[in-house]
Amino acid sequence: MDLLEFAKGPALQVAAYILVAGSIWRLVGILLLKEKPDFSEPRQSGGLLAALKVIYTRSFTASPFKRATLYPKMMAYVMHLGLFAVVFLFVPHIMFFEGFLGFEWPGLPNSVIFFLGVAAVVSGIALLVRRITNPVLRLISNFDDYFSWFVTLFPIVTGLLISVRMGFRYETLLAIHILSVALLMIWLPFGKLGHTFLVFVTRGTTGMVFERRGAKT
Amino acid sequence: MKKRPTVGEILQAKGVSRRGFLKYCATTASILALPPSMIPRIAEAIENARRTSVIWLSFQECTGCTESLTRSASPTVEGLIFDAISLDYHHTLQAAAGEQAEAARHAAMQENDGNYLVLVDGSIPLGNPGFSTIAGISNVDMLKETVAGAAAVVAIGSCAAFGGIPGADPNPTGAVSVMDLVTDKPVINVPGCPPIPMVMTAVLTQFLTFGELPELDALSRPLAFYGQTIHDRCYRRPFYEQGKFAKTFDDEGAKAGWCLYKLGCKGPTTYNACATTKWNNGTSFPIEAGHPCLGCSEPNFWDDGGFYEPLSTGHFDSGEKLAGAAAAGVALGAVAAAAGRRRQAKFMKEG
Amino acid sequence: MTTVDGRHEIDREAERLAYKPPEIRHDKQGDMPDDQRINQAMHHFVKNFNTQTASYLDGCLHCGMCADACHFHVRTDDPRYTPIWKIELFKRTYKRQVGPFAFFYRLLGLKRHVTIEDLEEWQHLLYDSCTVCGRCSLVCPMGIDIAGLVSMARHGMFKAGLIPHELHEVAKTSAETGSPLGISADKFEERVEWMADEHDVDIPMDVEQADVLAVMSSIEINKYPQSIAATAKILNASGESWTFRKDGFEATNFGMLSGNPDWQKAASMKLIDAAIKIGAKTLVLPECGHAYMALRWMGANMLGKPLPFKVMHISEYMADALNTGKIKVKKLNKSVTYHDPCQVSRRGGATQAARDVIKHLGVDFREMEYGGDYNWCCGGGGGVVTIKRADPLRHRVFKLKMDQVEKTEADELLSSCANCRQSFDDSQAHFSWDYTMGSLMETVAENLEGGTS
Amino acid sequence: MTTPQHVPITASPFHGNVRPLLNEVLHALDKLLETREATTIDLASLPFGPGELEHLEALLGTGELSAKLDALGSSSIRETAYPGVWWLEHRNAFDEIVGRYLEITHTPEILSSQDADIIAGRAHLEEQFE
Repeated sequence: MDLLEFAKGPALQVAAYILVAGSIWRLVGILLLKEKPDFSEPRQSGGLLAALKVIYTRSFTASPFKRATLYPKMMAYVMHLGLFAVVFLFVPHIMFFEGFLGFEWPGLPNSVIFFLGVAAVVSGIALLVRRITNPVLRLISNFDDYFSWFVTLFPIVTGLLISVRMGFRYETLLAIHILSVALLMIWLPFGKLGHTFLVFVTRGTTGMVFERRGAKT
Repeated sequence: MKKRPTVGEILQAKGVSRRGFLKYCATTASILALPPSMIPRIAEAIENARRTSVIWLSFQECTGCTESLTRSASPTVEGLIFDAISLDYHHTLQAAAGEQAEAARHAAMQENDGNYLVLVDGSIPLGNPGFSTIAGISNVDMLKETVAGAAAVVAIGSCAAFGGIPGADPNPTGAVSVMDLVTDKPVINVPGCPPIPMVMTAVLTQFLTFGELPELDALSRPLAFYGQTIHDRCYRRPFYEQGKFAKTFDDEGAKAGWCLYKLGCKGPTTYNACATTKWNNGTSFPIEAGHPCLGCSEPNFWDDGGFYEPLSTGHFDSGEKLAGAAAAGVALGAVAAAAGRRRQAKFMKEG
Repeated sequence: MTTVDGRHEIDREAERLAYKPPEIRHDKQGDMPDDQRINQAMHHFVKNFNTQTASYLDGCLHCGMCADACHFHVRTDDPRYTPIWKIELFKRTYKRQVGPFAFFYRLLGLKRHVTIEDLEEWQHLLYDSCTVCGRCSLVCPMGIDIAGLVSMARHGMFKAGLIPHELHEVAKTSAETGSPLGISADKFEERVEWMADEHDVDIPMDVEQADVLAVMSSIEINKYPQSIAATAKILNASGESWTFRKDGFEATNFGMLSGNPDWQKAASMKLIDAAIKIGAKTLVLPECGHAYMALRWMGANMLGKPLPFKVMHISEYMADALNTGKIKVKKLNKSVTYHDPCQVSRRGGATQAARDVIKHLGVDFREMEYGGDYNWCCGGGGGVVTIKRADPLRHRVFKLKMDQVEKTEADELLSSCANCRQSFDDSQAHFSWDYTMGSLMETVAENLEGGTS
Repeated sequence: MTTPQHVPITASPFHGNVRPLLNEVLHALDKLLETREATTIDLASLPFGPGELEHLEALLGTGELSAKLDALGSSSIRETAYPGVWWLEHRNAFDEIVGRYLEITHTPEILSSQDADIIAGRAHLEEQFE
């Protein structure tokens, strides 16, 4: 079995198991802890709708914080949108998803994907530089932050390398690319990349707690 | 050993003019995928090249490779090449058979010891030597015996190069490639099912004209022909970049000649010259005919996923195992939460 | 004394790049050995880990944006004042003890044990430099309520006997005497009678059955006793059947601020019991921010079931009375700006009430830039105003508030929190500032139209 | 000189080979004028899409001179409508095309009589005197 077959087969397979098992493990591990009931009389209705509201509204910055957080927010937006487009709108990737989902959706031309991928990498680097140079970030950062950064950027970089065909042969690069994705999938549930799913839980929790108070969310 | 005539002498004897010779050299450069600026060097080399003895061994094969070669799109040139080589043994093509043929092989081996070329098509069964024999000699024995005095071995076709279809899962004959058996001689792989005839002749021409083996890649394939992927040289590549893909064999995309990636084209991982050299006298090649590349010149092409499955498809097991992983996640999460709660209770009791 | 400069030397000897901790006073209560303090801190951190806190503690991205929302960080640039860093020990304990992967954290030693030095350092971060104002909770892209986590982290600190002395003393006095300033029931009654005389107002006391139970904060009783009269005037004017009670008059909750849940519960239960005893339909809280949080949103959880009465902040009560026409006020001809008490507005959800009241006063209302829910805290909430050593830091962050107020160029500054008022008064004296914070309630009381008194 | 057919390059419905190739021809012409150095482009080495080669041929058109060569099969040597740009096609004995080239030169080498052939021819002529 060559590297590509290993990557496409067992590596991806095991990574998928770990991704699914790890993510559910973490979610269940949190959700099955004791619950604290809130007996206070609500000011307004909360519940799931409130959770959904905050899941949506926290995607945007409240105006008082706009100026202070503009730079990192912009970078984070570019990175997330770029990552989203690269993962879900690149046609070969859509075919990958179609392989097990059974349906497809329209993609973007490769040149646009390439541009977005580069933008994601550039903003990722900008965010890393900020993490290293900003005293606050340097203080609060740990291994997870740097490793998660690497694990996220690595697949984009290897993906971009395939299209510019730098140094290696296509199948080698493709194998490395898929392996880097497998690494991302394996790490995702355990570190801070868990925010992929935890963001719904944290924002939702805040929505449920504070919306019923009528407090600012 | 008597001195064989040079190719230049052969051509002169045939009354080929210098102009004709120049034309021949230009065509040869084209075949060798060398830049036209190399023509003078080729001319010089060909003039002085000597006739070489060639022994062609056919093992577990379908004769498709021989078919391909004899239908080479350039019979004249091929003819010239075959004038320049002495095909001393090819049990499919030669009139002689059985002991007579074997005698010819032995004679050629003795006469040209250390200088002859061995061409092999077909894979070699190791499961049981009796699976494939010629004149009572097993393939593996014949290969070993013949290769012993050879200058180099050329494995023609994917079976000889990588095991091919006989070697595909479950490989009932225990088929192996030439490379697997010959380790002390240079082996040139010319894979393909079949290989492009021009490529076969080119490899021979290269050896004959320059007396040296071509530059090879990691899989011992001549870089001149296997240095770039089909995808890299495909005229449909712009559609790939634009994200325009044929989804079925008869949709609008297929009619408009869009990229066949989605229909399982293995062009991106297949190293071969089909996209430029093409087939049938440069008429066309599979993708131009509307069919995705099968990747026939790559190792394990028969086993590497479906022909019509896009390259970017992952090879997953059934969803059941994934559901199993999910269930394991629930269990682990529940155990973790229970452990956390037990710790909390313990700490609360301790105060 | 605290000498917080914000620009600390980098400690190059440290295992991880770190700032040299400043020389600060670490207070210790009791004579527990250090091991026991660590154990206590850890145990009482761990008690707080439920589904909600766990998701918060697991969800942090280390994006650092909370630093930009925190007045302490904005004014000092000291990275340690990054809100999420203030709960680092709490977070670390969660990951090591209870989180989904706690087993691996312990097995592989991925999160080190909390040390006594850590706890001492974090005393400053969890008490002196956090007013639990919750501004950081609004900037967090993950929606993590950091302020709520700080309150919980304080539980561990209290049990470890590692909180600032002043706060401990105040909380202890409160637990022992029922009032942080040691105001006894009799003293309260004395003050009420004095105010009734002084302001010529009927103030019912210890009525057996009443619809409304009114309570006061000891800051008001002690420092701003006119609030007692103002409360009475407003409740009288709205024709309410109401009363003060000697067995439940103290609204402040230093058990909550200091981090002792038992004391918090005891303080809340006094009020709840009193209200139930007189069959109150409504409990009106005074102008006090944290009292609102303690009773309006946490009271029922202390009781363990929904409260059989409504809890209202006085500003909510006034807004309601004005909107329904139960009371009327004279129009005032001046410009006014309003400082939102964090626990009432941002975290309590009663932001609109004060604005309704101000509207009835007919003033030229000048909202501060990013006022209301995004208001800068006075710097004294969460017990910080009690901590003497935190004064320089508190004054430093008050500058933000001053700028915010001054920009409105309003004639008058009003608010609705005695704790904010105390903090404003102190900082005003420190900076010899022009603005004196006025009480919204007192302003209404003074301008009641046709009010009986 | 005949006027070349004006087929717009950009209107090429094909696969993007024509434009860069013509650009290469342009540079080869510059080189020919400046250094008198000839260039040969092997058209077999380019991945032409269907119809693309025909398009190129139509685009280059036919010039003033064309020649036929009969050696190891026929060959046609034709100047295109752009002087200095020659279109060469070699065929084998079965009249199948075995090579297709663009030569950017004053005269393709293959048109000149070769010394070896001249010598052989002269010898043959000399034989006629005997």
